[in-house]
Amino acid sequence: MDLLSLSHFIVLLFLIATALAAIIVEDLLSAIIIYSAYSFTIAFTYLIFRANDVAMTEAAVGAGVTTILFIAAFCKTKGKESDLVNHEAHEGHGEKTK
Amino acid sequence: MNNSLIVKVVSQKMVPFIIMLGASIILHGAATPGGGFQGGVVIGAAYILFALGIDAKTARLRLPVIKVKIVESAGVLIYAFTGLGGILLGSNFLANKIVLFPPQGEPGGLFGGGTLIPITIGVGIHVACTVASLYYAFVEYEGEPKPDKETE
Amino acid sequence: MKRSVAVILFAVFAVCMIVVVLHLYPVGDPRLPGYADFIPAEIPSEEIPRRADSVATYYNRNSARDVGGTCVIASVILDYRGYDTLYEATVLFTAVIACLALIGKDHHHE
Amino acid sequence: MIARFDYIAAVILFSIGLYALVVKPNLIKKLIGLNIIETSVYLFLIASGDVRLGIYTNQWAASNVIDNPQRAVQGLEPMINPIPSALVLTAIVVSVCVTAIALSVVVKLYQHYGTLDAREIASLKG
Repeated sequence: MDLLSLSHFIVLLFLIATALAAIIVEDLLSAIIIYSAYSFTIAFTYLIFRANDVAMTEAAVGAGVTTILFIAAFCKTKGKESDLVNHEAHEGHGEKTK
Repeated sequence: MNNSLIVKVVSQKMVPFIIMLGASIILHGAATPGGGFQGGVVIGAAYILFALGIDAKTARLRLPVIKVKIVESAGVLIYAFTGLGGILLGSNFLANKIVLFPPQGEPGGLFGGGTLIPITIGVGIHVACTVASLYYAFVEYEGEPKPDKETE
Repeated sequence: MKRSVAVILFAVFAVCMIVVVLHLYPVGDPRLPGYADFIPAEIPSEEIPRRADSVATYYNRNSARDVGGTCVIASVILDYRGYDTLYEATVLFTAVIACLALIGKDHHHE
Repeated sequence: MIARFDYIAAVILFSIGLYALVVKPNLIKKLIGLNIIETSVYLFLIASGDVRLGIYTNQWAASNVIDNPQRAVQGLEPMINPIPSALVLTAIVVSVCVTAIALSVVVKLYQHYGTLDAREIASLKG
């Protein structure tokens, strides 16, 4: 395995790690920012596959517009993370609506 | 909105350069990777940066919603009328290179693509105004009604 | 408990899909579907232009002559498939209209 | 296994996104999972459209006119399949539209019910 395919392998592992982190993290704003990092990483993966147009579109849209839309919706919904499983750990962080 | 001075000044000074980057991406859409959608998103992001740096109401005064909607419709109409030009010159809808609708240049040049350049400019205008409209719809909506406690 | 059951179920799902995926050609193989009828290596090179059956091969060879743009993908999405991009712009327009209708403020009655 | 690791990564990303879409109760988390599913499908298509054959070269160097396709098959001329790139470009735009409309529906649901939990929203009446 030469150096280029090794770096390709590492990028794919980082992609899976960011995707896992984006859905495991309880804080919603952190999840949205990690999703932005995931989107940028997958744009780099498209660049490895020589799809330059798709890489540009994904970097502009996924890391830019989609993140802005998610953060806007997060700010409008006041960011209640209501994953009920770890709710006791986040008791002091913010109270529920009802 | 009480942004710091650095954020306010830098976000205002960076806007023309970002718009020039987006225009470059749009105008070279037929020759290099990139095109109307990518450059349009970059220009819309420049507007979002402008609106985030200063007050949202001031940004809306600079670029009113009704003008955004008109220009957004005009972008799609540029595309459609470019296609209709093919019909007027005696060929199919969206015909290219047969009817020589704009004068052809060298392949790889800025105007080498025939109808590609007007179509790309139309799509770029449309997408830039679309991103600005989405920003209007999502961010700048104030005075929302509080969630009703007695809904259940 | 319920969450661990879900994790196991989706792990089984992933393993099944990986087993399917391992039967495909490897990444970068010219026998992949887009290039399935691309030129085999044993055909002499003077017969090659008659073998351009695949649409991807056609685009790669003839887009500069047909359209005039240097970028193949721009030629494909704006000229060969121009209706696609036109209605894609319509989809964007419809999405903006729907968002403004759902959560937008009415700017005409201020 | 190593040669097909791109497909395997796409499948794993699909499973992660589907897990988030089904199990997570938060609506914005569900939408993040939906976006992960979409990007995994794009990764699969792009990976199947790349014909690398040994060397990495830049696409827009000479990809428009292939003088000798025999050399392209042997990996001496750069080429990719333009069809998956064009399809994915269209699909990314549609995914942005889907995300925008879904987020506006989420905001509307929050204004009506006061919560983002899908189970609470399903248990509440009107």
